[in-house]
Amino acid sequence: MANNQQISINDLSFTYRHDSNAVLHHISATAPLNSIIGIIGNHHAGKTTLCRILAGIIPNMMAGDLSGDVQLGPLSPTQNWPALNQQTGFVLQDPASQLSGLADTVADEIAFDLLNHGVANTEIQHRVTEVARQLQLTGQLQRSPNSLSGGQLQRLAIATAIVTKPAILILDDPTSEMDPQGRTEFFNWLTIIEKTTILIVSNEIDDLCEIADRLWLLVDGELVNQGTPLEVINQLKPDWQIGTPQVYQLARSMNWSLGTDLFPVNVNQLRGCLHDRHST
Amino acid sequence: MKENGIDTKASRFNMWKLHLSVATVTLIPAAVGINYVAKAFAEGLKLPLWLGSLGTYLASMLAGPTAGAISGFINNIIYGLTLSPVSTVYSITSIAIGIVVGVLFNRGWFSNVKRVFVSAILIALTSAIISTPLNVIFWGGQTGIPWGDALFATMIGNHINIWIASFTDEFVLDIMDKVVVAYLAFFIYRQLPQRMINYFKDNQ
Amino acid sequence: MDIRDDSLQKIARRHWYNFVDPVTKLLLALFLTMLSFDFTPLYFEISLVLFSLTLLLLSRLSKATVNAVSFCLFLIVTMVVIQGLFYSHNVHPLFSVMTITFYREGFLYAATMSARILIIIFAIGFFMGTTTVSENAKYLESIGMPYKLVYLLMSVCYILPQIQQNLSKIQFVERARGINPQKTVMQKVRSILPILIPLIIKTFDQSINRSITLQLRGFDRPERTLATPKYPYFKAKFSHYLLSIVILLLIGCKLWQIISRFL
Amino acid sequence: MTAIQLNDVSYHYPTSDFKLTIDQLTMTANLVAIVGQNGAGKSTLFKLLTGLMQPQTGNILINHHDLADLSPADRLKTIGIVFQDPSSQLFNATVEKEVAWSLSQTESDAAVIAEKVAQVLATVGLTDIKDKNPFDLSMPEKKLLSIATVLAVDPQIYLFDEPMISLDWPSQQLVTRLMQQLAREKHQVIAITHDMDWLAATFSKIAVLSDGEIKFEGAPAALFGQPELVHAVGLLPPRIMSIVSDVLGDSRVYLTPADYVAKHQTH
Repeated sequence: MANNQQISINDLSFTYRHDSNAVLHHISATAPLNSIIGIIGNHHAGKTTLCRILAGIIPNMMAGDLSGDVQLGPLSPTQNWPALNQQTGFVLQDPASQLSGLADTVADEIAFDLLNHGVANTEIQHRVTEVARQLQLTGQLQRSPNSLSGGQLQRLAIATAIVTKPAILILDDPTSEMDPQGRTEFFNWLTIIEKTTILIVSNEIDDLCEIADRLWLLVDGELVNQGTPLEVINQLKPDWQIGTPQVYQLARSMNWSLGTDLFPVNVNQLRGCLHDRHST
Repeated sequence: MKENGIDTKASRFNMWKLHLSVATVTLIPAAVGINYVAKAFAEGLKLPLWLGSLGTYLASMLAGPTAGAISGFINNIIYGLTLSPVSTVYSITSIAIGIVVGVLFNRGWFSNVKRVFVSAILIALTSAIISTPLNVIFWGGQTGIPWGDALFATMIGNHINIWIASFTDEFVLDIMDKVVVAYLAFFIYRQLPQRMINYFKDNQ
Repeated sequence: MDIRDDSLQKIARRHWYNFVDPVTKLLLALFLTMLSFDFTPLYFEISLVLFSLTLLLLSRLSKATVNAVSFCLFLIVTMVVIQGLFYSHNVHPLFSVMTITFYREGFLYAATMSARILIIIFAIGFFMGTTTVSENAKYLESIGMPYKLVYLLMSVCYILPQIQQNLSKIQFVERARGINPQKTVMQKVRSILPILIPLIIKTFDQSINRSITLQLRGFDRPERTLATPKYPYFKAKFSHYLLSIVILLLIGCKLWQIISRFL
Repeated sequence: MTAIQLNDVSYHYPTSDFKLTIDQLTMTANLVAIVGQNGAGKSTLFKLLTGLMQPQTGNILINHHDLADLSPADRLKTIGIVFQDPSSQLFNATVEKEVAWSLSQTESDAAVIAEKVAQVLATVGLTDIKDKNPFDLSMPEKKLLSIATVLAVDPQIYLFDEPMISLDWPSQQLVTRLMQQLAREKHQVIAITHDMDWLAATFSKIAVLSDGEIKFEGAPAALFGQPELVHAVGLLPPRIMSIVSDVLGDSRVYLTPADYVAKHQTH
């Protein structure tokens, strides 16, 4: 079963110790490494809990009743957390609270992980500059983290997560406080990261459909569907109460289908679909 | 070079190795921050209270007496360095308060309204017993709170022993503050979500 | 070039006090305090006050020190009044105002204590005015203090602004809900919990998240690159040993004074 | 009909160069959105509208009465505020008590309070969890609870700061319906938002702030019909417009997919 080239979750269930109800029920899912996986669902779906298990926060820092198995390529958060943690970047929902709490400047904050890993000083300089450029924080490098806006803080949190060049990046709703431009740029930027498996929780269904290779759809702690965005969105059931991307709404109302009742979910698919209709 | 650095670090500072979990290490600065802000808040409202040990109480309740003691200690160090240098010496009092709250809490003396009152008196006694010698050494027995000091002046004006006068001055002020803080801590703790209490308990 | 160092501080001229390391400054404060406890003649105390004041004036007089002095001034005045009137060893009258007599012994006793307090304030003011939080943190780490402990001591200075921001936000929000703390004592007391409960839960939630991310970010790993001190310091180790030994001697001396009183 | 009128209002912070200046702004439409980039002055305007912060010059009139003259109790009955972060306001032991507490600031009859609390909890769909600790709720539930605390008081004017943030899809639908319902009941509803799709689909009037000044006032279709202006104030058009112009080369104004469909099925 174990395949070093993919992410696999096998019959995963979890109940927090302070809660009598299970948050995740027998979840099984797979996805290839180095892909972008969007995790969608409403509140109480278990998205944050799933992220915590993938990052090893559960069971290493939060207790509860965990069963089943998780494998991220060759690593497992439940069996070999320190090794996994070396190669994982994680962004929590509340960006302000994931600052180290001991940094004068944004530059120091980004350097924190590298210092912890014993990276040489010249390399630190280089990487901090590079990451700040990618996330448009160059102008803020000398400012105190406490002076940043919500969106800038989220970008800083992401910078600290990717500065170590992790093989796995887990992002729990990273764009909620960004403005539309920031959000668009962020999702575009995700697609250019290479050799990294990205698991991202987000309510931005339009953006996810543009960039994700796969979607995992959670409803009340159960994984009710997984597949490409095209498959998952076209197979939505009304009682799951999931929003649909505007491309899909438009195509469906205009009856621009990709054949056999499949409607496009992102701009590229829509363009292809209209191109095909035009040429036939 | 780096290996060398780690070696010397290990050999020279073994005595500083305290077994504190990362959760406790982040709880303590938060508790100190709460002390600081609560005190400023009480001053802003012009309340005749300090509230400056609320965070220490909560740290003790959430993560045990050691966490409370360290919170109290660091609180007075920071306070002493930034605002009032002499209050550094009262760090001994704060350490004791942290320990007493932690022990009382673990023994169930914060479980209902009546028991909290008993706890508050014990805490105030502890605080006064330890603060009195410090008051005598640094201020000739005063506390710096006008009406407490008026009491003190009246007592030694009537030739009552300086130790008794100073203790009375301190205790009268302590009992009010410690009772209020104990009840605040009791109500706030009851309101904390269970996941929070569990997190600090699991990660001690 | 060095993007992680405050470029402004880089440019700024280095002052003489930057050659003294933070630990030496703290030990110096302790040393002066102990001296004032061991040797009580008023002239000696006054010269110590002047010495520490000179240190302060030659470096930077911060607003915090001025505040601390003004805060203590009230206490010093009441101390002089109370001890001058009621000190148990009062014998020789100093002067009288109407029927109230001030005594020499009590006055001297209060003056000695006031001098000590000023020495402590000035010496600590010197330490605080001439070091920054990050200089202290870096220095402590560079001399081998475990990072966890450095974090414990220093992070509150960085977290505090965050908590204060949260406090003012919460106060605004609760005011919008109708909490009006301006009037009676009862209203004030009733406004405490609605402000403190959200503040404390938020603060603790942030420390839970911080503890999670610190662990994910490799906090306190053995391979951590030790910080390098901000400035090259002058004979740091030597000063530490010298001052520590002298302080221990002074403490021993004081203890002996106290014990011999009972013998 | 409630009318809000701002005359020659200005506000600047002592610690920064930023200055908010509004010569004239009248809000009589029922659903008004305030938009603009970070630092454009949205939050400052919002704080002035709460009445908890006074402008340095000028005045804000509500039905011709100066906002600054309202007593605290009248202010509560006039303006209700839903903040972006609901956890800053919660402090009661249960969801039910949280709502009751808000209402008890303006209402003393226990029976009235109990009835009203039950009613608004049902409106926001929190009846089943009324005995839970507010801090045990999920983020969308907390936000709905904070909305319920304002609904219970039933003020004339509702201010929403970024209401869509941290809501999931069903609760976004619920809150949007609620806001529309309030507007139909002749309440003035004002929201700060940066969600252009939601804005285009929901609001009848927009005020655009940039550098502390009002740069546009009018209907969404009018705003998005001026691409240079939209760009100059740092906004983006609704997603449907970029999809349609991207794929079909059609750069006309569309507010929602349904809007496009409506305009294209008529011919």
